[in-house]
Amino acid sequence: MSILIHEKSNVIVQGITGRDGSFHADQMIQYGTNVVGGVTPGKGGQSILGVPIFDSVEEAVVQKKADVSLIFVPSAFASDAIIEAADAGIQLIVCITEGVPVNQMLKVQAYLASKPNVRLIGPNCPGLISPGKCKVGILPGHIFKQGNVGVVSRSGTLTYEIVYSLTSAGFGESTCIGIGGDPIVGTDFIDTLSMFNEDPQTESIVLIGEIGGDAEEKAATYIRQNIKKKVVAFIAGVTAPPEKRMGHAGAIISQGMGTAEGKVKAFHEAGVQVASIPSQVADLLT
Amino acid sequence: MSILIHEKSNVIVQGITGRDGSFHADQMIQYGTNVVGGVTPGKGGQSILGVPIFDSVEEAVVQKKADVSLIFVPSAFASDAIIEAADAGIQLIVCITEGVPVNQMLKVQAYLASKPNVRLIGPNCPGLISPGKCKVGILPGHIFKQGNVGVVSRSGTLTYEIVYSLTSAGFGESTCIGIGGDPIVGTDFIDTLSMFNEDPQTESIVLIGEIGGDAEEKAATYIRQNIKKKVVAFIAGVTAPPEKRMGHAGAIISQGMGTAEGKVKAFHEAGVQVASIPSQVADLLT
Amino acid sequence: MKLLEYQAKEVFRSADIRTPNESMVTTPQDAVKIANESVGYPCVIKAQVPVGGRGKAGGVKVANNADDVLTLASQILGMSIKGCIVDKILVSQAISIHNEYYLSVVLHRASKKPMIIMSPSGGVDIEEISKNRPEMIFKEEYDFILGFKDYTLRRTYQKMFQNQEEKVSYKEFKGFLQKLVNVYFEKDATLVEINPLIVHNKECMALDAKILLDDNGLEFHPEFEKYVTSNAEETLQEKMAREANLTYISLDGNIACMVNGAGLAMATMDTIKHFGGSPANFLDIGGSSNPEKVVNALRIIASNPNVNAILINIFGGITRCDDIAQGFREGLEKVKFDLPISCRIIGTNDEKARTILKEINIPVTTDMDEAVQNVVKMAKGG
Amino acid sequence: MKLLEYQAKEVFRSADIRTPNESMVTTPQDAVKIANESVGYPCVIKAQVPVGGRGKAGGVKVANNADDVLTLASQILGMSIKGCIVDKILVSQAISIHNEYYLSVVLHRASKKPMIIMSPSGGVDIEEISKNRPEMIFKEEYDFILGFKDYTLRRTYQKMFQNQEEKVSYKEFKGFLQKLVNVYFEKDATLVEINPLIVHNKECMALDAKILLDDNGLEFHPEFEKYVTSNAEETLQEKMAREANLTYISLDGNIACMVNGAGLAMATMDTIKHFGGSPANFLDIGGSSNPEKVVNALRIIASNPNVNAILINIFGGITRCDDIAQGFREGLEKVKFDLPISCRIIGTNDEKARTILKEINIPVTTDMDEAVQNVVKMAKGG
Repeated sequence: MSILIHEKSNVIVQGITGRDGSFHADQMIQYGTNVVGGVTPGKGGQSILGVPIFDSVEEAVVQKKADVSLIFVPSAFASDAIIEAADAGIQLIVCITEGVPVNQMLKVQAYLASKPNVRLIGPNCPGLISPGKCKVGILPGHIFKQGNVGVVSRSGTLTYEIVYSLTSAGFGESTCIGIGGDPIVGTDFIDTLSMFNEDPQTESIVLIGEIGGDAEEKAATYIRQNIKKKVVAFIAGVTAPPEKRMGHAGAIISQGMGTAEGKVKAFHEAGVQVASIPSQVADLLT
Repeated sequence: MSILIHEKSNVIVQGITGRDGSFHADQMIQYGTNVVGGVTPGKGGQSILGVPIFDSVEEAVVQKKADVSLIFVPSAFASDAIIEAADAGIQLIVCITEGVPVNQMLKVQAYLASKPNVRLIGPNCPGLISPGKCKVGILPGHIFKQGNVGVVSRSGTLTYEIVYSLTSAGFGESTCIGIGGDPIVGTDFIDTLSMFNEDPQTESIVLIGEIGGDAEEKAATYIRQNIKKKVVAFIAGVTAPPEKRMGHAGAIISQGMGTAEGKVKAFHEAGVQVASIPSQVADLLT
Repeated sequence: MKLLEYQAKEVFRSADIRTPNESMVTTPQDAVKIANESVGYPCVIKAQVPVGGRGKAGGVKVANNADDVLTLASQILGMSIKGCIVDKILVSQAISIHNEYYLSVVLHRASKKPMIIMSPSGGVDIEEISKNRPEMIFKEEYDFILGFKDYTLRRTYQKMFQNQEEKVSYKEFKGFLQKLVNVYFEKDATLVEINPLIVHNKECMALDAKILLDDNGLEFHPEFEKYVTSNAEETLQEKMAREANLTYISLDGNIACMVNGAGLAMATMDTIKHFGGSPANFLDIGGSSNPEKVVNALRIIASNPNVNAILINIFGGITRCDDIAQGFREGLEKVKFDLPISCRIIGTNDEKARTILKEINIPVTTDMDEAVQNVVKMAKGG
Repeated sequence: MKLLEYQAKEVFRSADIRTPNESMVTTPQDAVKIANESVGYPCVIKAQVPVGGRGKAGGVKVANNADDVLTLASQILGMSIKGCIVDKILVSQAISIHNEYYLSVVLHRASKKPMIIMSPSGGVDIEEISKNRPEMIFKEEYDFILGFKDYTLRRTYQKMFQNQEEKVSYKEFKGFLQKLVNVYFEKDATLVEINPLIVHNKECMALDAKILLDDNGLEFHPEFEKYVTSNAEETLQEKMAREANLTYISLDGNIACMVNGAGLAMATMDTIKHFGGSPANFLDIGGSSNPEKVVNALRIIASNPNVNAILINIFGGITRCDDIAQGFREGLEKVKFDLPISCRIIGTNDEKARTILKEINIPVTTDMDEAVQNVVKMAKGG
C-alpha cells in the first residue's frame, strides 16, 4: 500500500494544453501514471500526448472515471478549477498553481467543508508520488525509490534534497507529499500523518516544515498523542529574519509567532528528533 | 424503538421564559419528557419549572448533556438560535417559531450542510412525539397512543385530526413528526420516511401533505424505490385557488406547480393509497 | 407581497441597476409634465397594477408627443385590468431594443438556494419560453460561499450572448447578476425578475421589474410599509381579515368556514367539496384562544353575501374549546346575521364548550364528517 | 504589501468607513494651506512611513495654528524613522477622544477564516494589549455563509462598550464590522486594522488605518499599482531583485547564496550558519531554467559590498543544471567581481553543467554540506 495514489488512480490534468501542464503530463505518463485525459475548455474532442481533451471535468469523470485531478491553470483561475473538480466528483485534487490569493483559498476551504469525500492538496505544492506506482505532480521521479519512509513537506526542492540523501543512505519512500507553501492549504501535516500511521507500507515518517504559522506545533502535539511510528523532522528557516516572506507565502515569522525555534522545541517536547541540517535526516532515521 | 426522540433524550428549551416557551415546557414535563433546562440569555443561574436556566446553549450541553433543543424564540431571532444550538453540539433541533424569513432559512441550511450530525426539524412546525416516551413540541399529548404507525406531516391541527381518527380506530403511533409548513424546512418527507423504514416499531406510515412545492412528488418517487412498509397519504388543498398562500408560507400553488392533483397522481403512480378526506386515512390503513 | 413595477424599479435604482429615465404619476396632466420636462419623446405609458397581462389589456402604450401622452394617460388611468382599477401610471423613456432577455433570481425550494434563471428569448412570460423554447432557458445556482461559479457561468454567458449584435462583457454580466442577487437578499425577496432585460450602450438595463417579497421578511423592511395596503388585490373580507390579523382567502362557494390551523382549514374545505358543497372561504383563526379573534372571524364570514351556512371546525389542542365557544357566544351577540350553523368541537375543554353552545342553542358534534355533511345540507336549504 | 495610513484611509472612505477630515501633502507649505482651508485647528501632523513606532520617534505632532503646522511639518518631513525618510505627511483634523478601541480583521490560519479582533483598550500595539490585558481582547470568527453570528457578537458588543461613556448601537457596530470585512475581501487584504478606533457622534471612526495586502491578490487590484514601489522599505539589492522578478531578502552576513526553491534556500542559509558562517541573503531563483535569471541573480548578490564569498546550491529537478551553468558562464562575463565561489550542482543534466563549469574553472561538488563548508572557509579568508 501507499497513501492517496496508486497504480489504479485515474488522473486528469486541468490545463493540460498549457506549457507546464503538457510538460508534466508527459513526465507523469513516462513515469507510469495512469493519465486518462486532460481538460481545457474549448478544446474538447482534441487529444494531446495520446490522451483525450475534455471541455469539462465532469465529462472526464463520466467518460474516463477520473478520480484524481492535477491543476496547472493560471492563478486567477485556480480556485474555480478546484471547485469544478470537486463538483464533478473528483476525490483527490492536487493544485500545483502558485500565487492563488489566500482569501480565495479560504472560500474554497469553506466550500469543501460540505464535501467530506474530496481531498485537496496544495495549492503552491509540488504534488505527490508513490514511488514505482504513480506520480501526480512535478516532483522529479528518478530521485525516488519505493520503500517504507513516508515523507511530508511544505517545500519542493528541499524535499528533493532530503529524499535524495535518504535514497543515498539506502532508504525508499512509501509516498512523498508536498502539502504546499501557502498559508492556507487543503491537506495539512496532521491529515497526512494520520494516513501514514494507518498505512502498512509506511514504517517511519519524515516531516519537513518551515517557519510561519503553527502547523508544525500542531503536528507535534498530534504525533505525541497519536503516532506510533518513528518520526524525524527538519525545520527550515532558523536564520530567517522576522516579518519577511521567505519565498513561500506562508513562510513568514509574524509578531514573534512561527519561529523555527518554537517549532523545534515543540517537536522535541513531543519526542521527535529534529535534524539541524538536511543531511542529518537520514542519520536520525537509521 | 421509535425515531429521533426517546426516554433518554435530554431536552432543553430555547426561550423557556417566554409565554409559549414556559407553557409548553411545562406540558412536556408533565408528559414525561426529560427536560433538563432552558436557555434565556441574561437569566442564567435562575430556574423555572424546577429546571435550571442557562445563558447559552453551550452551557446547557456541557452541564446537562443536552442533545435535543426546542426553539420558541421570536422569528427575528430564530435562525440565530438554530445556529447557536448547532454550534453547541445539539443533535436534534426543533424550531417551533413561525414567520422566519425564508432566505434566513436558506443560509441556515447551507450552514448545517457542513454539520452532518445535526438534524433540524421545522421551523413553523408542531414538533414531534414518540407516544409514551417523549414529546418535544406543542402537540397535544393526550390524543396520541403508543403503537406502530409512523406519522409525518406538513401541518399541525390536521395531523391531530388524523391522529385522533387513527386512535379512535384502534391505531397507535411509533413517532409522529410535524416537519413544518414553510417552503424550506430542515427535515423533509424523505428523511423521515427513510427513518421510519429502518425503525422496527414502525409497521406502516401515514404521510400528510398539502399543496405547494414538490416535496410530496419526491416522497412518492422515494417510496416507490425504497419503502417496504405500507404508506397511506392525505393531501390537503384540493379546493385551494392558485397563487394564494393558504396560511402556511409553503402552501401555495404557483405557476401551475404544486397542485393537490399532481401530488395525488404521483402517489397513485407510486402505488400509495390516498385518502379523499381525513377520516378515510384510518380506513385505508386497515 | 408583490411590488408594482415603479416600486421595484426604485429598489433597482438604489441598488445601482440601470432603468430607463421614468416617473410614476397619477394624473394625465402630471404625465404630460413629466414627459415634457424630463422623460422626453417617444415615451411609454404603463399601467401600474398588481396583476399580469396589462399589455394585452391595453395598459401599455407608446406616446410620440404631448397630445399622445394626454390621450393615452387619460385612457389608461381608470381602466380596469383583471378587476384592478388603474390609479397609477409610469411615464418611461422609450429605448431602442436589439434583443429582449429574461432574467430572474428566484427561491429554489429543491436546491435550497436562490436560482438565477436566464433566457435570450425574453419579452414573453417565462412559462411561455419554457413551453415553446425550453432549450433557451439557462439556470445557475447561487452558492452561499462562492457566489457564482465561473466555470458554469462562463458557459451560460456564452449561450446567452452568442449571435447577439450587442453584448455586455462577462465581467459586466456577472456584476449585474450579483447586484440582482444582492437585491434578492437585502430586501428578503423570493423573486426578483427583469423581463425584458436589454443591452443598452454595452450595459444591462431593466425595462420592466417585478419583485415578490417574503411576507415573513416584511417586519425587517419598514421601507415597504407604505406599499402594503396599496398593492393588495383583495376582497372586502380579505381586507377586514388583514386588519384583524387573521388569515382569510375568499372563494366562490356558499359555505363559510372557521377552522383552527391552516392544514385543517384546507382539509375542511376539501371535505365540504367531497360531500357536495362549496366553500366560501379559507379561514384560519390560529392556535390562540383569544375570544376576540372568534368575534372578528364571525363578523368577517357573515359579511359575505354569498354565504348560506356556516361551519365551525375546531380541534382543540393548544386551542381551548371553551374559549372558542365563549367567543362564539359574544360574536352572536355582537354580529347580526341569520344563517344556519353547523359546529364541530373536540379536544381540550370540549365539555365546557358544549355546555356554552347548548345555552345558545348551537347544535354540536364531535365528528368532522357529520358536521360537514350537515352544513352541506343546510347550504342547500335542507 | 503594506498600505500607508493615508492610502488605507482612502480605501476606508470609499467603503463608507468614517475617518477624520484630512489630506496627504509633501511640503510644509501645502500642509499650512490644507490646515487653513479645509482641516482647521487643532490638527495632527502624521509622518507617512511603512514602519511602526513613528509616534515614539516624533513623527506625530499636534498643531494649534498655522505657525505650528509650518514648524512641525518642516520638522517631520525629511525625518528618518527606522531608516525610512519621511517624504509624505498627513494633515488630519484633531478629534476629541473618550476612549480608544482596537479593531482588526485578520487572516486566521488555524480556523481558515477571517478573524475579527477587538479590544476596548486600544491605542497601543495589540501585542502590548495581549501581554498586559489579555482579558480585554475579544475575537469573533467571520463565517462565509452567515457572516457574523448574533449570539456571539452580542456578547462581544456588551463587553466592548460596558462602562463606556459614549457607545454605538449594536446595529451600527455590526454594520461597521461588516464594512471592515468587506474591505478585507474586496481588496484581497490579509489584515485591516484600526487603532485607535473611536466613537464620535455615536458613530465609529477610524483615527488610524493599516492594511496589509496579499501579494498574490495584487494582480486583481490595479488601483494599488501606484503604491507598489513607493511603499517598499527595501535595500538596493531587494529593489534590483523586485525589478528582475526574483525573490531576494537582505541579511547581515557575508556569504551570498543563490539557490533554486524557497525551502532549499532557507535550508541553505541554515546550513551555512550550522557550519559557522553567516548568510548575506535569501535568494530563490525559482524553478525555471532561464539563464537570464542567473545573470541577474549574480549581478544582485555581487553588488552587496558585505559579501566575501558566493555559494551556489542547485538541486535540479524541473530546473535543468546545464541551463544554470550556462547562465553562470554568461553572468561571469557580464558581471565583474572578485569573490571566491563554492558551487554544488546535482540533478537533471548535472554532467553537462559540470563540463561547462570546469571550462570556466569553477570547482563543483555534488554534496551540499561540502559546498557549504567550503564557502564558510572561503568567507573567513581560508
